[in-house]
Amino acid sequence: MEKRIAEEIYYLMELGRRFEYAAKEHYMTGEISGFLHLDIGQEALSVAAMRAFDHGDVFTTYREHIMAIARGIEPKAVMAELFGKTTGVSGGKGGSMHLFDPTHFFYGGDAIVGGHLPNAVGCAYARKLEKAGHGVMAVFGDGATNGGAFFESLNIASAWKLPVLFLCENNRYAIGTEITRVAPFLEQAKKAEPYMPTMEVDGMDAVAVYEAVSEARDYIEKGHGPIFVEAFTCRYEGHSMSDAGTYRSPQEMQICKAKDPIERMKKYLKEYYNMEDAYFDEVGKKAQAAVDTAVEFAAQSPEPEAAALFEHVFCKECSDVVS
Amino acid sequence: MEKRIAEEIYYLMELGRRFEYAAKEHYMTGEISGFLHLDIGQEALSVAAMRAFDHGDVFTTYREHIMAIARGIEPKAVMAELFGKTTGVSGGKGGSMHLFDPTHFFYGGDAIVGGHLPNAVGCAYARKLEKAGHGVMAVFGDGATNGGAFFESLNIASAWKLPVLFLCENNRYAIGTEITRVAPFLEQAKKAEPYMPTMEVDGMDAVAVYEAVSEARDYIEKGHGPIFVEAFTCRYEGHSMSDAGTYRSPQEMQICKAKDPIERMKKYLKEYYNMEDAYFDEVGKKAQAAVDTAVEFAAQSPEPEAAALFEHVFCKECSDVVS
Amino acid sequence: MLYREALNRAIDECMAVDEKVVILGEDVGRYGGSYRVSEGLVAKYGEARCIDTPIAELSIVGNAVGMAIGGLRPIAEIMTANFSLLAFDQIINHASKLHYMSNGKIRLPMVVRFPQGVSKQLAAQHSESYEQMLSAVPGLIVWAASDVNYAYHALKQAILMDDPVLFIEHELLYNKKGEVDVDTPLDPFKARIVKEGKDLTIVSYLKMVDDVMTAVPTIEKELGISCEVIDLQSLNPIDHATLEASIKKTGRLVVVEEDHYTGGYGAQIVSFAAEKLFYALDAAPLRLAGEDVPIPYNRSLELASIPTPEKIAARIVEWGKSNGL
Amino acid sequence: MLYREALNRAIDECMAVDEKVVILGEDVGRYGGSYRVSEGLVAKYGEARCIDTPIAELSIVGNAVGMAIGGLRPIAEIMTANFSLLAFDQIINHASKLHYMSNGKIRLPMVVRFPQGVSKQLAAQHSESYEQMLSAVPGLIVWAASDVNYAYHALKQAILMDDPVLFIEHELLYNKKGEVDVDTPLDPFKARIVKEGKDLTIVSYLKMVDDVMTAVPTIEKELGISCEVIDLQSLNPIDHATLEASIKKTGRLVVVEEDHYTGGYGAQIVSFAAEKLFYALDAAPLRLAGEDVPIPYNRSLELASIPTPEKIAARIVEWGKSNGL
Ligand SMILES: Cc1ncc(C[n+]2csc(CCOP(=O)(O)OP(=O)(O)O)c2C)c(N)n1
Ligand SMILES: Cc1ncc(C[n+]2csc(CCOP(=O)(O)OP(=O)(O)O)c2C)c(N)n1
Ligand SMILES: [Mg+2]
Ligand SMILES: [Mg+2]
Repeated sequence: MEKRIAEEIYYLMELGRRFEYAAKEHYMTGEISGFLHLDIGQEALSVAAMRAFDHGDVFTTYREHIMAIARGIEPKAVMAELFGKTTGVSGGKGGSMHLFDPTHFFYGGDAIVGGHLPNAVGCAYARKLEKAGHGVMAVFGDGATNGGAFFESLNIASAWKLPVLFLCENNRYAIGTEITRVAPFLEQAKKAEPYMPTMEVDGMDAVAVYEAVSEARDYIEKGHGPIFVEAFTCRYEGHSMSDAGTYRSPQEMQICKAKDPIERMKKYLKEYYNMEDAYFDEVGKKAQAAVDTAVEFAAQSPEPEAAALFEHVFCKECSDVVS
Repeated sequence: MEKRIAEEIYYLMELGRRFEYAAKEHYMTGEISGFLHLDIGQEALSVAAMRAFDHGDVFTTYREHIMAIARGIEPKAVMAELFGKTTGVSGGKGGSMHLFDPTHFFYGGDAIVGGHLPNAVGCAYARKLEKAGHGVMAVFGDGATNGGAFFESLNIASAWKLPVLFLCENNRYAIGTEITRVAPFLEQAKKAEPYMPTMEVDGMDAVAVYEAVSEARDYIEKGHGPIFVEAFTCRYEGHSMSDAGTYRSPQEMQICKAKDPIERMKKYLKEYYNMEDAYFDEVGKKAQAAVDTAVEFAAQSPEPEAAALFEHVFCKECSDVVS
Repeated sequence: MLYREALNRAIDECMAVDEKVVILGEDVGRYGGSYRVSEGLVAKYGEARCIDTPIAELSIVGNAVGMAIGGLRPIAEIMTANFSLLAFDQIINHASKLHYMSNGKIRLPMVVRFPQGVSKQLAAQHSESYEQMLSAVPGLIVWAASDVNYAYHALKQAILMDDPVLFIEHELLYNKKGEVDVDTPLDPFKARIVKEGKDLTIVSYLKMVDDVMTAVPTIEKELGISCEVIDLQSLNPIDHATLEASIKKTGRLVVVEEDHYTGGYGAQIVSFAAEKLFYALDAAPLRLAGEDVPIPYNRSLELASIPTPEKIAARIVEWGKSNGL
Repeated sequence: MLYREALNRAIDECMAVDEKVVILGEDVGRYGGSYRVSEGLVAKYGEARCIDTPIAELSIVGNAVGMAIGGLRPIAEIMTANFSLLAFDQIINHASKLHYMSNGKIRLPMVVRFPQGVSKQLAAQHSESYEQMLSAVPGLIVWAASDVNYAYHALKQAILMDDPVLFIEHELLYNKKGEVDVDTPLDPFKARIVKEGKDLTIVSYLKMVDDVMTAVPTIEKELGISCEVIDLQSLNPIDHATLEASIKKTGRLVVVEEDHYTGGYGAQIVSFAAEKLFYALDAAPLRLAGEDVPIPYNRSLELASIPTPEKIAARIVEWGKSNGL
């Protein structure tokens, strides 16, 4: 991997993790509320996939803070959204689970498990029709792979050869339910086999994720139809702030944390590019500063005005068109 | 195939086809209305599958007259239902698409494409829990294999090793849409491959269907989990009475009618059991007589009383339990 | 022009001028639509813009949402209202909310069309009406076309708008004849006064408007009154101004709808009148609706389950007599 | 006992005596349910009867229908009302209609439970209320538990009944404390008079009952009146008798609900009163409901989108003053 990209990814992972810890902290203080789904442990996947899929459209789930940031949305706009402020990327109306920014082609933050997949497929249809030359990445968890929306999407994308990159973040759990208890096997890519080529990748390894997603992106851009990438990963925290996560044993967590994606990336940078401790300290500081700025920005930002409640139920221009 | 069974199947096919033609005739006169989906051309499949699956529960679609009869429901109770009479198997309230008879473990007649599949899976769960020793057959068309309900059902039946026999009647068309235009391939069994063993059978050949379904039934009864049987077949008529079926060419229809299942079964009986023309004439007459009786019964039967409108919205006993 | 031809023309004209407009649904392409609404369009605009979908209603609407995000202007057809239940997640959790949740950043210029209601003996899984459910969804515009002219103009505007519109048709109206005044656009958010009158306001929509109009001569004769008949057209938002003016004039209100009585759409209209126009009402309002039963197959039971011109006339006359008319 | 404990106890008692009773849903087994309603049951009854399902709401309800056909008495849990939209086909096209379409031959002894409503900043896809939609479905019984005692008794009866029951809970009620009188069964089809009064009938249900009760002292003081507060409990069928008696007594009606105003459930109640009790009403009825907007994340906006005790009190006082109270 190019040094520039490796550095960028490392920075974003550091930023992402610190961002999540900051979010957690401010959830405890009550400044953030609702369901907060932290992405800690999954940074390699979230960051590297977004950097590899650097053009095209992206549809994600509710566990998307880091993806949004890696996509280029400013951390302060994300943090402000978590704080419910006007300056938030969704004006404080969406919250943690609903980060949207069409200027970054990020239609993230769907909180209906699997619900964004048909949307991603439809968007890919639009891209194919306009011969855009790029496609759509749909990111979803292992929990989404048992729902009707997922299968309909595989089938349609395949039947019509649409440029969709299905990226499954398999962290083995949907809240407290282990995937193998509700599906016949662990590897969800098997479900896609009748429809499209599949790839498996170690989701704790940013370099591997970057390469796999880049390759998959090339594939869909060439017009071959959809492709499926499954990345195995691990969330360190509970499902959301309201989940203690007791269904996973300490041993299991230990094994999983031993593969820490940030440590791994550090190692890579050390081995391939001889980066030194000072560099990592620097990056850490820079990332922390960005997070601190984001938090401060969020805290200082104004609450929405009361009138905001009624804004954007319908779009203004509509009435113009009609009358 | 045993002679007794071959004869039974032949008789039911003759009966079925004549029943359908009678239904068509009485649709034209207005005595039958609504959507009427004829099963002509598919008799081998409908009859032999039902005879092979001679115990256990069956869930079907709206194209189910012949299946209901082959299951043991009296032709007159089916015809009376088409006529909307009280003596109909659903009291005239369900009509052609909704034939139900729990005494024959026939929960047929669902008119939501794929909608009965989760019901079949749930019923199979009940059977497994009670260690019934038998399972459930779910019959559906190729059109159902693109919908979420279908996939969720494959996944759940497989994850929990439920005794479900998925029987796909692949007649290649969902109304006017050819399956290969909306799915990546013709053989829908491919979709089941990640989940369970699959079998393919010539649906125009009653003997082959009988054998395949018998084998599949044994498989689920042994507790191995679900199995998928795909039978290729052909409907001679339009999708329903309101479809002229112009999307299929005369050549296509000719090829398909050349495989006529009744002729084929006749041939089988001639070759293996030396049946003579007189026998077939006899059977034809008997079948026709049964159909005529059914029509007469239906025509003579009373219309439901006005009060029937409000009956069975809720079951009577419910109020007893509560108050 | 027939109702279905008016719909066809609206779509056709939009497709002709804007290549972003696409239609999708089961059999909408080569087959021309189960009720022939999209007949001929595939020949003009090709299969890439007249998209035959698999039987997957969740995806039909979900794909339309994604197409709209991607810059297209999709018109999704659901074959029958009952199947739209499979797409409720996409209609409600997605189409109706994304504009709001994104603070206006995402726009969904899309239309979902379906026919509903009792046709002839299609039984419980093919005969229902869901305006009562879908008009309770903020962010979704709901229009119901009873009339050929409205069908043309409103569908066209729905396609031009940047908000999701649910466009409700009725199975028995597709072959209805009527004039279309192509040159006089109308405001689809407005109710239509089908007939002016001074003693009684009858509010209805979709197919029931015709049944009401059939019943009106009897009602007027038997009660010796004149009825004002209002076709709501826009079920959400509701044109309260038109309702208010009429009710204030007549002092009496009847709402006629085909969906089930309990929780039916008309409850909102009567409740509006009771809340906001109580002192203008000279008598208790009346709601005529379908019975609270799944729709039965048998023809007499089926007809007994919904309002018919005869029943509408009889019930209103009876009510009128005991309410000072 | 806590509300969630009452629900747990109802299920537990039924599972103990009848091995046909099973529960299914996401995380209902090992995890004990997201709101801990099924805590401890898997240890007692095993995983085969406490079934952790995949995230597939259509199948959760669809499987429950099939289980009921197969002789079990399933209790299906949907994690949050919004996800139930994915199961609307199975709830409406299947669960509510099979008994009728089969002329009574198929029975569906099943319960579908879900929590709904605004909790705290869960945003538009996790905060809605769907009683207005699901109470419009013939063949489906809909009960809403505001009260710990009702939660216990009604859920138990729902499990014992042979009809499909939709059992609605509220996210903010699970930790509500209350007494359960185990020995005195109640009729879950009946409304509950939470507080007697003579000047004004306030009808509500689910969590809003508590908010109304919080508001009542202010209302009574400011207007110098006494309020009768009715908790509907059975949303379909509706206990019209209790409503009628109260409205005839007080002559005034306010309905308070959390769902959106337009097409909200309360419209049916007001419309009932207007149609059937018009001459008993001394003033225009009033509906207080959520605003017609998707629920926003920001806390102040969120609270502004639904009735709160303060707003209930203020609006009713204002209304009372201008309506002769
Ligand atoms: C349709 C639907 N059902 C249930 C839920 C509740 N829910 C939220 S997240 C979740 C688990 C999802 O797991 P997975 O897809 O593996 O993603 P992860 O949380 O592991 O990232 C569930 C059940 C939901 N949001 N949407
Ligand atoms: C969910 C749903 N969508 C659409 C329809 C309308 N419809 C009825 S039958 C049918 C085609 C089904 O084709 P297939 O499953 O292949 O069965 P076949 O008619 O060929 O026996 C369609 C689209 C329906 N009944 N249900
Ligand atoms: Mg997961
Ligand atoms: Mg077919």
